[in-house]
Amino acid sequence: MSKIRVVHYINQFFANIGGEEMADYKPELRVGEVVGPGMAFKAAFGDEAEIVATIVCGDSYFGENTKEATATIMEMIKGQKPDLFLAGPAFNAGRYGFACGNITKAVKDELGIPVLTGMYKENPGADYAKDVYIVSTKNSAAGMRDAVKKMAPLALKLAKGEEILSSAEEGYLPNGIRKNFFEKERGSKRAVDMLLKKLAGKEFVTEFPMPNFDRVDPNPAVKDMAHATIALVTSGGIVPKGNPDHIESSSASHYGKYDIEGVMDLTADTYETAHGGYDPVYANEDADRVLPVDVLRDLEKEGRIGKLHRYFYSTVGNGTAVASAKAFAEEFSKELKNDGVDAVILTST
Amino acid sequence: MKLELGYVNIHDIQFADQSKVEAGVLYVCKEDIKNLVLEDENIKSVELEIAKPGDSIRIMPVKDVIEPRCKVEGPGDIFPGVISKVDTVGSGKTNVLRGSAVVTTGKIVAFQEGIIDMSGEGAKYTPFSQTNNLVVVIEPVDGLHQHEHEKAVRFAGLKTAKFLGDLAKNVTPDETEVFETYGVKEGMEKMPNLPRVAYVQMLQSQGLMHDTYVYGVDAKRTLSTIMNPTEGMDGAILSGNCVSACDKNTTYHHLNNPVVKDLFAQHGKTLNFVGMILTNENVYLADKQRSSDWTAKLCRWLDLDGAVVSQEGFGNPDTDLIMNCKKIEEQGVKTVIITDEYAGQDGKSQSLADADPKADAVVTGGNANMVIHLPKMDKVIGYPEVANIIAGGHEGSLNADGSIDAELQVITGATNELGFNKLSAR
Amino acid sequence: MADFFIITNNEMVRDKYASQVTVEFHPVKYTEIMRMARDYIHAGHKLLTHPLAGSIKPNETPYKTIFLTKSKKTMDSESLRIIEECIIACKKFGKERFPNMPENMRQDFRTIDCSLCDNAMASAMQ
Amino acid sequence: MCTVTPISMTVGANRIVPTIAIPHPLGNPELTHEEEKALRRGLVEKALKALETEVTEQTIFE
Repeated sequence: MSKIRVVHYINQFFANIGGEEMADYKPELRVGEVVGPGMAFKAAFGDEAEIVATIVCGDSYFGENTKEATATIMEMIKGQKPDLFLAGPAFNAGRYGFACGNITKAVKDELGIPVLTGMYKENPGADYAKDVYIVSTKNSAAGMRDAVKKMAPLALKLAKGEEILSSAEEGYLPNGIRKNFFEKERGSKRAVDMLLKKLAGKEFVTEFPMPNFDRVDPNPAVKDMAHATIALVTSGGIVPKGNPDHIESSSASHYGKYDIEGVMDLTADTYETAHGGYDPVYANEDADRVLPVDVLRDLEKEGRIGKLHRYFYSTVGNGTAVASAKAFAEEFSKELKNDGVDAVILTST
Repeated sequence: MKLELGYVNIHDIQFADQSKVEAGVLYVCKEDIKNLVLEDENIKSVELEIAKPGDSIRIMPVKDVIEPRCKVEGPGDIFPGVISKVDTVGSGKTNVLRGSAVVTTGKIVAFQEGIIDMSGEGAKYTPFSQTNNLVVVIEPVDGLHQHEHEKAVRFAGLKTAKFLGDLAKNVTPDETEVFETYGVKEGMEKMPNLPRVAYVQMLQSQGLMHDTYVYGVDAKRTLSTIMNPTEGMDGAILSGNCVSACDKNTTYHHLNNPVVKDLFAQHGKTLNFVGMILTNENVYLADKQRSSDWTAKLCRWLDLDGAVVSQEGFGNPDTDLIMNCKKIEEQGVKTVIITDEYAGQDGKSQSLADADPKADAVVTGGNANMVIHLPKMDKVIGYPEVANIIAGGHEGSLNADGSIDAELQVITGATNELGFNKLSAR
Repeated sequence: MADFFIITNNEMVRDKYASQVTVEFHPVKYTEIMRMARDYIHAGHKLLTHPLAGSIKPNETPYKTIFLTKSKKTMDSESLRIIEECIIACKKFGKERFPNMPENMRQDFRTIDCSLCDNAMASAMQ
Repeated sequence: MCTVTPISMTVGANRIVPTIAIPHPLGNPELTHEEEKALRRGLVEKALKALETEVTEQTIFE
């Protein structure tokens, strides 16, 4: 069998180009070269895989020009026809971690080849753990040996398409997919040990993290409401009659953007709800009961608000994954900002 | 309260003309057991089988698993309030036929799960592939109502276990172990610097085939209460729970409660094991609220620093578990909870039917939806004719070659929420 | 008169309790009973029994019985949280395991559901 | 604007206005059309006031 072809991504620091002062270094492809941490991987891969090229990119450059950098790097990778794409490890370096997470996800999505990176669990880039395998490393480059020891075998497994065991066994950061495995101790012993740690105020790791939500700082108040543009957003599933975008009644995979220029009132003939999580009778009779267009038009006319934004955004918040909802909002929030919207009223059911 | 367990190691089980325990072998005279079980006029016939570790045997549907024990010294007798008269147990000396078990099987309702494979892939997931089992196959009289049928099977198992346990009354144990807990004040004086820890055990208590008995009292009609952990070792808690095979607690589990064992292992060293709080899992929400309020109140009243909380069963007990955890934490008592997960076959679904950020220390017995392949066994004990239904997959999950593709949830004790096993998930 | 009613798709529950309390019987699927209970909760009725009562998995038994208050108040968020979690929990079990269930099996599931209901009844009538 | 304020608190909303009911957060079918619109207007005005108010933490505008 021929060797597994690996392309390795590292930053300017690990390529020995320089530190912060060289962080603007543009993507560079070094065919046939094994650089920095690549040496350790090469040793660990033995005869099974070879690093056919190394890509070096400055962390600031990647962070500030993510789109261009990704496109350039993608082309570099394509040309090498790799079986596996490896990035990092990034340890606790935040921008490097972001780059590793971002580029591995992009490669996985676009090229469909297995990818692997590694970083410290508190690295901001660790958010990508739900998208790609990220090996949990120590928080500094002193943990290189340990990181390579875990990453190299997992990389080979991924490249060969072998079954990936649980995060606890393979050493990757938990990705939300629950996998069974046998622990060293039985559950009751683990429970007693965990309690003793908790009682002593020591660090302990729960085996099942409870769902966790982000917190954001409140935005400042709207100073001049009479001249403000207000947009409506809803998770109550209000859509034009017939649900033109086919938003699902539960676990929605997308959202809709609808023009309400000239619409003064939502009526039973024109709007309805796509939401499957509540009795739709009332919303279908009068969608203003969920999305108060009629009242906002009045307030607009009276000058209480500057204007009602031309588009409203709608999805169904019924069993929809938090990650999806977050992705929707990230996308349309940018649009809202670009369109000069000052504030949003979000209605939910 | 102080109890000495004497372990009589059983490494083999055989049918014989005379029932006895000798040199680590449990000899069973079929007639003895048959006569005992058939005392119940609701039972038409009984068959006995032996299943040993490594045998190519599948037992299904399993109702209960019971370890034979006998009282050697001290008040009361095994299974008080049910098989023996009501008397406080948990002190003196008790002999345990370690390595043996009575397994009951009976077709109480048309749909049944609960598989024990003595070898192969399935054997890894059930602790009862490691015991020398006497399997009691019980056929009820025609037309027996499900409630009476369940009771008949339950009593047959307990009586058989008691009978076998009594065979070891005069046998010198291979090993002994002493367990002792103290009164509140005495414990504090003996271990002034150790954190006070209790074990909160949630008992399934919802209805037919979902019940647990404490000294013979149906747990759903009880308020949360305090018990000495050693009482359970003498059979104070009995299973009448036949549903959700993977995470129900058999009587064997109650007798050998691993949380009790592991807390005792630290007792006097790193913690003071104060005692046990028993609470139930009822269907009525106000009952859930009352029971969890009461549990939290008892935790406070015992001046605990910490508690281990274990769950039993699927679905609505998640709500009891979270209520207990939240309310106990609100009393300033630190908790670790033990549960299992239903994360879907792909492991991507939400594992529990309830959640709270206060539940920050969780031990899991694994994902019960995981699919496993159970190879064909040479022999099936129980009710193979309904294998397709009880196989626990879907209609047709029993393959032509006799193997079964099913979720882990069909295997007795696979994702036990007392933490009996090493299985976990991440 | 007690302030509760029962929604069920189990005729055994209906036949046993309809003469004593209000029983809304709907010959619909398990998940549909859940959905109806959810709509009642949205309308301000309070959940009295846990919708996943019993450890039998949602794709095993066809029968479901739920108790709710007759009176309506402002929506009870605890009831809502529980029913939503239960509906999500139902989904992960996928297809019904025994779509062509024989009558004797149905009868057994009716009996178990009815037994869970008996216990709720004892608490509800207190 | 939502009916189940604890959920909004959980998911981290900063300005929260409680509404009427899940199937009709900004309405009440038992009222006349005019009454219902007045009710809705009251809620929307509350939302505008919330937007005009500086907050430093999650706040429910009753």
